[in-house]
Amino acid sequence: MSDNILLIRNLETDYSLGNGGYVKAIRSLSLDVRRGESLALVGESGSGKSTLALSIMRLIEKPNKIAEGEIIFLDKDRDISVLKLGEIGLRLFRWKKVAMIFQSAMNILNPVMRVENQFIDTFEAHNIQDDYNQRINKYLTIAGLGKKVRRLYPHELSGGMKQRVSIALALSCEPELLIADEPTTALDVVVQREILFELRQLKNSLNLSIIFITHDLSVASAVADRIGIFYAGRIVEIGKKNDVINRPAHPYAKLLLGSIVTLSTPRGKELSSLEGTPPDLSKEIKGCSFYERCPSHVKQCLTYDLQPLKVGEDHYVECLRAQELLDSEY
Amino acid sequence: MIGNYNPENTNIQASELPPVKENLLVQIWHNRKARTGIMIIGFFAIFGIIGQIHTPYPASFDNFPTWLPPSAKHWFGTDYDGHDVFSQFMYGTGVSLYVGAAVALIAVSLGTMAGLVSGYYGGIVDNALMRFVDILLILPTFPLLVILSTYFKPTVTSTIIVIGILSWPFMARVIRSQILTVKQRPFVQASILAGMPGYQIMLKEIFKFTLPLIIINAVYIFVGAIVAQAGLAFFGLGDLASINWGTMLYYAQSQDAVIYYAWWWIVPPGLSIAILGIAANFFGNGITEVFGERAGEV
Amino acid sequence: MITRRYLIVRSSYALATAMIAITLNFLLPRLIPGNPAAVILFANYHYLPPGKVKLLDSEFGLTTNNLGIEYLDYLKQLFLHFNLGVSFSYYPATVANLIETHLPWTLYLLGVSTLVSSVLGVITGRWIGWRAGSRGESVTSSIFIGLTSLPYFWLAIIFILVFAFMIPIFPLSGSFSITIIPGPTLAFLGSVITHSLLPIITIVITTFPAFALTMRNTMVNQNKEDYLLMAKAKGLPKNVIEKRYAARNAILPVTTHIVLAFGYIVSGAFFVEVVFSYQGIGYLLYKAVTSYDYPLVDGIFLMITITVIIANFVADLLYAILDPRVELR
Amino acid sequence: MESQISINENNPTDGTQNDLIRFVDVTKIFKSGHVRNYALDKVNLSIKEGESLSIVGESGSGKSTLGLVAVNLLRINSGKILFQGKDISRLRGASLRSFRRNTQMVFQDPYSSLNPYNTIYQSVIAPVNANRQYYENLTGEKADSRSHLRDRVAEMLDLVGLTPGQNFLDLYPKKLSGGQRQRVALARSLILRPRLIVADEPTSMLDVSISAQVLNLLTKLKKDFKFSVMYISHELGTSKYISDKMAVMNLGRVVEYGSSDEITENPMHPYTDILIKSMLEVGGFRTEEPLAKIDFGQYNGGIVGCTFAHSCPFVTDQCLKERPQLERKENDHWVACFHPLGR
Repeated sequence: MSDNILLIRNLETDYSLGNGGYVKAIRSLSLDVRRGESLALVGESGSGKSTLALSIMRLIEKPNKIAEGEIIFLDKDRDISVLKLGEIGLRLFRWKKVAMIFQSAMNILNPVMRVENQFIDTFEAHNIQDDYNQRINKYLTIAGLGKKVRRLYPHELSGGMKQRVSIALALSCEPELLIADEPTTALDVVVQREILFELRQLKNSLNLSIIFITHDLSVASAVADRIGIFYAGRIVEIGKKNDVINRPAHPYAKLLLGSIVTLSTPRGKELSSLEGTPPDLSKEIKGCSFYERCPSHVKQCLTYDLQPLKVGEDHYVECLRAQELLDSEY
Repeated sequence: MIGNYNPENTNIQASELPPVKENLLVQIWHNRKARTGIMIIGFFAIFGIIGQIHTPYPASFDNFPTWLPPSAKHWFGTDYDGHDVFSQFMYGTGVSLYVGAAVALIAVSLGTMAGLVSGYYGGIVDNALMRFVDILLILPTFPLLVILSTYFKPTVTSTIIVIGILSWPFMARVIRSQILTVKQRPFVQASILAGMPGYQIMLKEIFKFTLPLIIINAVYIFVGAIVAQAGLAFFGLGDLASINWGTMLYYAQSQDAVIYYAWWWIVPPGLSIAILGIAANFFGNGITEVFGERAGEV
Repeated sequence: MITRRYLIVRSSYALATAMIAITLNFLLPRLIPGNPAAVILFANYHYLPPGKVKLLDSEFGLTTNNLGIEYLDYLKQLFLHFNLGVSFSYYPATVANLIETHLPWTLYLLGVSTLVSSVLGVITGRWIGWRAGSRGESVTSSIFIGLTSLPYFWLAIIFILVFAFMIPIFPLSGSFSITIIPGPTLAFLGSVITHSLLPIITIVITTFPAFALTMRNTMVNQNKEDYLLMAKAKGLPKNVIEKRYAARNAILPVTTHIVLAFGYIVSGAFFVEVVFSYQGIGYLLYKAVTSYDYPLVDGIFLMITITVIIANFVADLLYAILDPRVELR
Repeated sequence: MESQISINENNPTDGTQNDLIRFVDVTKIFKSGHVRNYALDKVNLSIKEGESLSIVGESGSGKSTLGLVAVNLLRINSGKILFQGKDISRLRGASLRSFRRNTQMVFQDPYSSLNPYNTIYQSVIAPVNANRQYYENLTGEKADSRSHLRDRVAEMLDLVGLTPGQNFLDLYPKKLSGGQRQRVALARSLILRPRLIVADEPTSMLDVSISAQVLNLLTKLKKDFKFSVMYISHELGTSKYISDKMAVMNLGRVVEYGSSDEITENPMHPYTDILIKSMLEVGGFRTEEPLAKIDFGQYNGGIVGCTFAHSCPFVTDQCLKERPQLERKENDHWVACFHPLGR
């Protein structure tokens, strides 16, 4: 597949429990991200979706570790094996190839530096030669901000403005892949819509590839071409946006969809209820990790060796009974 | 915080857990740092208490040969007057620790009370109290101690009172700000809605959060007071008839122990103060950890 | 950013504190029972020359019995003439005079050692803070905790024992060698420096670890900050992250600490002066205390307090300049 | 009665005895320095017995403040809050505490709404301990034995879905997940059978699937216990799902009030319209059309005209000079706007 920009193979990321034990936040995960697409990864807290973002950026720090796997960034002329990069290579890879918008816009800007200086140190780090002022202005405008913002300190900005600054920062070194980790979670609905709108537009005009991480399926469906559903450190279902939303095949995806409340949800409708808790990731899980909470589980699920099964064009599901469930329902 | 593993995921079902009530003291003892601190302080305490009842030689007996280096007979040698230094040290430990403990008691009571009152009532009371505390905090403590001790003839008790009165402001401020933070939390509002009267909320719900601060501050004030008392004594502003770590160092200095290379007279009291300081640090860090674990906030 | 309101609030605190110290200074001698001058003289000479009592009374400002008038007079003398009274033990030298001759030595000692310890503290703290969790860091931190717990005067005595007696590489005591005539000569300067080295080292060793530990702790907390993660994600070089992000932010609380510790350093310097017989304010205070020279004790206390208050005020301003978020604390 | 109606001509209420709680010209001002911020600016609203009302709006709209004044955790500067016909806004001491039995609150942050040093039992039983006599009259049982009370708390925990309740009694909150904590908070708020529950964004910090459980639970409990709900949220979807009535707030004022369906389907206030169009659906944006940018700037209170005037696409001179009052436009649909949409 030549149109991919990022390949992830059998990735495993472990968080230290401090007592010698580890929690496997990402469990042998494989994923292709296509050039120019926006891929939304949807999961609940603790499902490993943010960990994946940090793993791609190699921001997992001791005592936590990326224990296994490969991450390959397909640059125009060569392949970069991200996990094998040395210190300098890694430094140049970050932000220039893959940039990130973080969830907590409140704290990602250095409180004692003016906004413009936080652009300039990035430019210096990446050896950018052109006129800094012009470049800062250009990306602030793209993110919907005025030039005045340059001279301000972070505490003088509102939440929405900070998030826009961080979008401008993320785009300022012209990365090929953008990871947006819950970029609108802390924002009011009106601002959220504006920012999502802008991101979608930017993707098209700058030909960006975007990995969009969110817990909210409606946010995902507003910006994504493809949607992947995260559960217990793995992607359990992935496919084109409309397929995943209209014909979800994995029981977890179905329950997740049924638990969403939007304006069109009728009052009094019983919402899908997901009983129990996610599995303990510090222990080994045999077979399907959703087994205990799954309303449709069968004995064979426990010995299932976790292979994505094709249930439609470009639609893969990690569930033994996916096809069967789809056929019986739709 | 980005990138931290969310423990939500690994929560165990309640039905799997036996109902546990953790005992605070047991938990503190199981903390390595806290235990180290307690053991060191405890060692000195026991040593000092024994010293009040029994020492190898009477502490004030001064008919030994002078300036004897350490030997099997005189573990810490003898001083300019022919005292047995080990006996003096043993007895003096008790006195120094007594001063520390008494000051801690005074300062902790004052500091806790002021902090509680200030945090609870707020308004004018709080304002007045805190401006007063601000001023006391800016005033340099040691010179103030010196000037007070110059005017009021010092005894061990007066030294305790003076140090005690000057040691509480910092603690009051810490406790107050903790109360103000806790007061903001919704569970306090829930207690108000539950119909609990204010003083009950203060004592039953909020006070628990100041407990680690009180314990930690008590230990720091305890050590700080021993140092301050030693300093005053060293300046000649203590009760020079009393035997304690401070007066030992005072006499060592004024009788030119260094000229006689009498390190055995100088080292024990100073080193003990330093070790107590380290112990206080260990204990403080341990307590912070224990309370953090208990509240699930680590 | 220093706003006008910030300036007004801070300076009014400083003034209020100074007034309280001044008032305390005025009241204390008047709290001891009996005629202070008589008590003082008796303590010193064990007899009462009648003329002298009267003379001292008037010089001490104890002439009338109206506290209010005495207070006003006291303030007038203090602010208009910097008159702090007459010393008893150095009679007829005035307190102001004595402070004037001793103060430069203390300022020199304090200035150099505060500067050295804060710089050393920030540098070492930055070093261990950036390596938090490593074995080297934990050993260093433990040693530092031990060092902060050492009493100043004790360490001073030990240093004299070791470096002036056992290995005599430093002079034993005094501010300069008595064989050299004070003056702007190299020999005198050299003597001043060699005499001050050991006292300064003593103060620095007991002071800088506390700054280093504060720096370490705030650096460690910086590591948890999202903007540090962001800086790494942006691909900034390590030294830039450490300097402009972690250390730059960690230095704020350290500034506060250094100032809060200033009063503590002052008293530390006093002990050190006493042990080294260094001719500064601390030594003077010690002499005053041991000879019951009340006016001198009072004057020194007042002077120290005002110095500390000014230091606090300056630090408040410094903090406001360093941290753009401060508007009103 | 006559005079009361005249004060409340802009109050969306039928003026009958059915009102459980009624806000009359409620104003709350926060001062910081010289700045006066009108968190609530003459709010008029009412909730009937057994009814549920959602208060929606963006951050800074004053919706949380309204919740806090409803349960008297905050004092109002002027106006009245009538609870079952009695003004409770100035109560103190014992009479305040006895009023509080009738209202309870569920908070947004499940991690700080329970005291981490108290066991679940201690948290849930606290209202009973503070109102022993009242509880005995309420249940007709003696509440003096600890084992009896433990059974009652366990039953309550069962009711909120923490089963078996007995196993949870002696746990500390740190052992519980966010969803479980929110259930404990519900149990605590229900143990005295209050008439009104104020829920301030109770699901906004929870995962979607957990949030669904809490919403289901709230719906069920509402049926079982027949309390009224004041549901405060920035999220119109859950608000509409939970409540019959909805009030939209903007900078301290109620700009629109009516049945949830009516408001979400035919919004009349331009601000409500933008809010609704900004909401997302599973599938994407509700509309692709560009919306007016909203910029409230630094609001210092004392705005003469309409709070939305500066961002409103339909603004006229009148909007800048005169405050629009909440008026009934259709049966049970009220709006404070000179140029309401759809007419």
